[in-house]
Amino acid sequence: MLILQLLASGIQTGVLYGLTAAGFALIFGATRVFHVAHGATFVLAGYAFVLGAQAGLPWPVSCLLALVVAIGFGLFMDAFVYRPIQRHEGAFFTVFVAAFGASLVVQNLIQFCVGRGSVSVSTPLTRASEILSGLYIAPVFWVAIGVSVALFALVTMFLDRTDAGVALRGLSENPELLRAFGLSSRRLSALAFGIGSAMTVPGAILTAATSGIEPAAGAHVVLISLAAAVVGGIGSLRGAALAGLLLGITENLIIAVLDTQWSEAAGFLVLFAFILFRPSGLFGQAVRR
Amino acid sequence: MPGSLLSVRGLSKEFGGVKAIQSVDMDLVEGVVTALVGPNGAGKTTLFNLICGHISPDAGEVQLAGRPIRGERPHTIARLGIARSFQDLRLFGRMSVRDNVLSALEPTAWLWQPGGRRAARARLHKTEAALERTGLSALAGARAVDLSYAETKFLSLARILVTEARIWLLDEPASGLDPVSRARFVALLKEAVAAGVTVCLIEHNLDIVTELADRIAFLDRGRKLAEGEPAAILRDPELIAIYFGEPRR
Amino acid sequence: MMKRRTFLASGAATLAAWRAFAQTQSHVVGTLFPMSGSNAEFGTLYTNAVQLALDHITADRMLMSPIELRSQDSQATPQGGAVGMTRLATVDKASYVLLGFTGVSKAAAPIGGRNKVVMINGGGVGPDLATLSPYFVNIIPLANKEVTVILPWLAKEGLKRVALIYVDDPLGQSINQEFAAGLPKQGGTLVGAFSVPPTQQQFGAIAARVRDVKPDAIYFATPIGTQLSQMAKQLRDNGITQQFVTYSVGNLPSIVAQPESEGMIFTGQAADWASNEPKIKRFVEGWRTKYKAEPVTYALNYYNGLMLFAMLAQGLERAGTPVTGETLLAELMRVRTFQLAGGEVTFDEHASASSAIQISRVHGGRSEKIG
Amino acid sequence: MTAYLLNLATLATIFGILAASLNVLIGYAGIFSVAHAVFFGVGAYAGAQVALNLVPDVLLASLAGGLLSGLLSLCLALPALRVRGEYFVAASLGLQMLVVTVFSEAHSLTGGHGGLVGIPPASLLGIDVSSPWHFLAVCVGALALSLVWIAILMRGGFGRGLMAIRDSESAAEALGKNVPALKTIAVAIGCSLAGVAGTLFAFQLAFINVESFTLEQSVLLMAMVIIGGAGTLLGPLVGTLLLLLLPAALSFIPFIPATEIGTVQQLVYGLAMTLLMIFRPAGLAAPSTGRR
Repeated sequence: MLILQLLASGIQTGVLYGLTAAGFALIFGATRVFHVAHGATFVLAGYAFVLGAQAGLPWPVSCLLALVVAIGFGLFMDAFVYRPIQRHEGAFFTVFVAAFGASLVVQNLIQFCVGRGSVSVSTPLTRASEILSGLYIAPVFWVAIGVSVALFALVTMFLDRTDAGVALRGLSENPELLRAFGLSSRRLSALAFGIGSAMTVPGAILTAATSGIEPAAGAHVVLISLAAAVVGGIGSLRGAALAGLLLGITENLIIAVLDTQWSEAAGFLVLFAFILFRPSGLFGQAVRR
Repeated sequence: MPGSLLSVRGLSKEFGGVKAIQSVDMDLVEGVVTALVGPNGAGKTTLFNLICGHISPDAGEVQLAGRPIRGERPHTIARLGIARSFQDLRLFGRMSVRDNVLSALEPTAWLWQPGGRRAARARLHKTEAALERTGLSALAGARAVDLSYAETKFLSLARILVTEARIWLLDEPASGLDPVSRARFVALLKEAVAAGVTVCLIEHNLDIVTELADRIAFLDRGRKLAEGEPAAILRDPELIAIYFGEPRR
Repeated sequence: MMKRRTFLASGAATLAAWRAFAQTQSHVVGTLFPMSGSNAEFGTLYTNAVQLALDHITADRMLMSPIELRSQDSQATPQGGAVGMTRLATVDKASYVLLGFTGVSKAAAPIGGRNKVVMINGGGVGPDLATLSPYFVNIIPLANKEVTVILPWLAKEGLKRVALIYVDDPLGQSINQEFAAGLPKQGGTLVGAFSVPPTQQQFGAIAARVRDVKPDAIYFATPIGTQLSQMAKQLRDNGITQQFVTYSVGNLPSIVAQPESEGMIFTGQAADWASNEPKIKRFVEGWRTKYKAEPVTYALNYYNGLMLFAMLAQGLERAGTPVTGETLLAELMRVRTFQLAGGEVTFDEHASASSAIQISRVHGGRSEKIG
Repeated sequence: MTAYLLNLATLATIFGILAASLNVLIGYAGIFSVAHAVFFGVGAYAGAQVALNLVPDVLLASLAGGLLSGLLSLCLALPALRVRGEYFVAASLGLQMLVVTVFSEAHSLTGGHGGLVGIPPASLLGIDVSSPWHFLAVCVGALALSLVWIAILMRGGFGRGLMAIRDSESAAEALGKNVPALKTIAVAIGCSLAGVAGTLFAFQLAFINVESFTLEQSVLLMAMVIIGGAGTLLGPLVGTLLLLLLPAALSFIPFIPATEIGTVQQLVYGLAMTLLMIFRPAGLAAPSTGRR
């Protein structure tokens, strides 16, 4: 039963990891921007939701608020941080450092304005009940799976069915195209940032409900997204989502045999091994050595 | 083939189902200038990459003066005396023009250099001479990214010039040059050939090809369609049709 | 949550300190608390307590020379502790520094010892803090003492099977040892000991393992308040209904206020907020009026920390002895027993306090003494 | 006051060595490591163990720290040979996270979260150098040696080889550079210098634990190099001074509430990173770009 229980909690963590990672992968694939501030988006969305709920807004309005904040921040980063740097023909590392700086700014602004402790919303959804003997499942488990699957399906459908989506996917699957598109891809990149950032929202809201969210929570989110994107094969949304799910499950299952210290480390060991032995990831095309 | 310095036999390479190079045979004869000609995507650059070890072939053999070099690492092949240039030049952008050239003289750069100060002075000397010949002396201290287009082309050549390699593989070395610079460039190449360098160049400008090349190998879709005297090849209507725009699938 | 007013107050204090820079007559007391990062909640709390004590000391005119407070951010890291301590000792020439956190204490102790600065720890409870330096004074009972109090209580309540979730630091390790050795003597068993890293936020999986060992009670040993509140919430969420037990960290306001903490038992120094003893009453009422919140024992420790300084300095001033770290320590070791808010505190030969430890329960968002 | 300044100066010197060593990787070899704190830590633990168990000799401990870090740098060289760019950053992140766990779990070697306490005062060839002035002199000496060593290497063929690889790996190969060997050596040099810095750090603090070797530290180091100017000799020093002295300077400004110094400092430092990357991506110490 222990294994089953751990599997369940792994799946719940995993689907949210997967969704967030897919957002990261979408942005990276389409724009080649290593969006380290993805975690800041996550935290901002979470805080927007919590503050909205604390202010007495009905929950759908709070969700909408979180969505607006997330998308707004993503677009802001694209337009005012990444784009000016790319005009300078900055190396990818310049982008990385700038994004990191931005994450620090967000984290400390939240600390300054809201406070340093973690904030959360209380909801009966996180109360688990025994559905099998020894297996406790909270309603939030189904919500997490439902929302993640639905949103992921929606995004994939968008990428498959609409012109803009196909163009975006084209960019992520064939980076060479990016050069051909050049700076005319401005709108596409805004689109990628918008959708990618929106994909952090369910994770942020559900994290705020289950374990609370704190200003520094973004770092972990980015690390997981990054690991999932690499393991899944950079540019592949499905790969990132699946890898995120697997990372969540591994993280939880490993606790059956090892102490929790090792659960995060295990994820990064997988990442390290993938980079050494299969840098193209699960689904990626071969990368240049 | 008699006098063959570099011989390529049955070389093949596939990329995800696309046959980039299909059992190509080719010989570079000492002192002979060979031009690789063919439409875009014919596999010319891939052939260079295969010879130099940047890509490993699926099948076939490459021999340098009778010694098999297939499977060697690129730097080993370079040290055996094959120098190449890149279509996109790949200069060392943030280094000075002088350091770009000097670096080409130090293939085995280690924590310390063999030969001590005297050898170092000799290398510097050689560098200055190469810069002089390519007309870059005045720009020796400038960063490579700050050069004009023509200057970058000459710097790319200067890097190869100093290596004293026996074989030069040049990927569109003179493309986009203005007529004056081009003449200067061709003259430099001729000097090198006269000094005994074996050159193989990829070139789209048929004027340069006729001016420089002793032989032409014609590539299309990974296959070598023909090889021979320039006059003969350039008169073949079928090849010319392929070259100049038979609509390709 | 901290109040804007506190920032302003401490800002004003810093400003005042600057103006008073030239007046060498004042007693300089330093604070070395985490003011940024995930442990900043503690830093704010401790600073508030010190401020309150300062208010009371000033109001009582206990000292001839005024006390000047200097604050440094320890960031709760060794490096921050070392840099901040050096600054307090050598730039600000503090003779007395209030600090917390095991890592900070360990890095600061040799520096303070070298510069003869008395260091008062009221927050870190790692048992290895007892013997860091002669100048290192523990005004808080160290955690191993708290475990010895909770063991008989667990036995009395019939909670025989205990599961321990601990952060893998000296504090957690010593609690683990205390339990492993002490529980069998009381007829209990340690059915599981799960170590977690200090950064862990997700405890769903731990909950599964805890349930798997079927404990009667779960003991949390983490020095980090936010982590404790996560543990309590997520374990309850995951259907674990057994008794929660922890040590003095459970006394943080954010934890007491959390609905999932209902019924949680924690140990801590005897501090009866309802007591009629005048000193504690003054502290409790002062805290309630100044900060509009319920006080906690940590705050009491640092309040007492500064009060202790005032008492020592008062003695020295009366005797005409200059107030330095050296004389303060000598005075402390001479007197040994002090009448502080909340009762009598006695320091042993390592300058570690032992005071009565009480057991409290969280009920309705407040803590109440049960033994 | 002097002791405070000495302490700060010594820390700045140690971080100067660290930043300079990271610059070998980032600035010259184009290996964007965010795992430098790992090697700082390895050096610190190794040096501390030597001091605790053998002799508290700075030279010997530094040698041990540098050597061990240099050896373990293979863990970083391996992915550096396999992948580039974002992939390598991801790999080094993975390494960093993994090693922090190892640092906190290998109790017998590192003391876990409790750390190693009571590192004895430093001596150098039998002479006591533990006083602040002496130890600062030792650290300045180490920094000067490191800078000279880096300057000599980078002016020579080795440095040109590295920079050639940084600017175009394939062209460097085509000119006969043994890329794997050069990268491995560059990583080993950078990491062993970091190890030396770690040993000095352990002596200076007399207490070390895993909190000094986390990802945040790696990122701070990276910011020092980038803000100062990667690939220049003095850039990392400029960056170190700026980022290390910033908190100290802020705490002298009276109108910032003392309780908010930490937050304000992080805010300033984050903002500086972002704005610099937008407006001066080559760093503060880099020469302004030429004609373009």
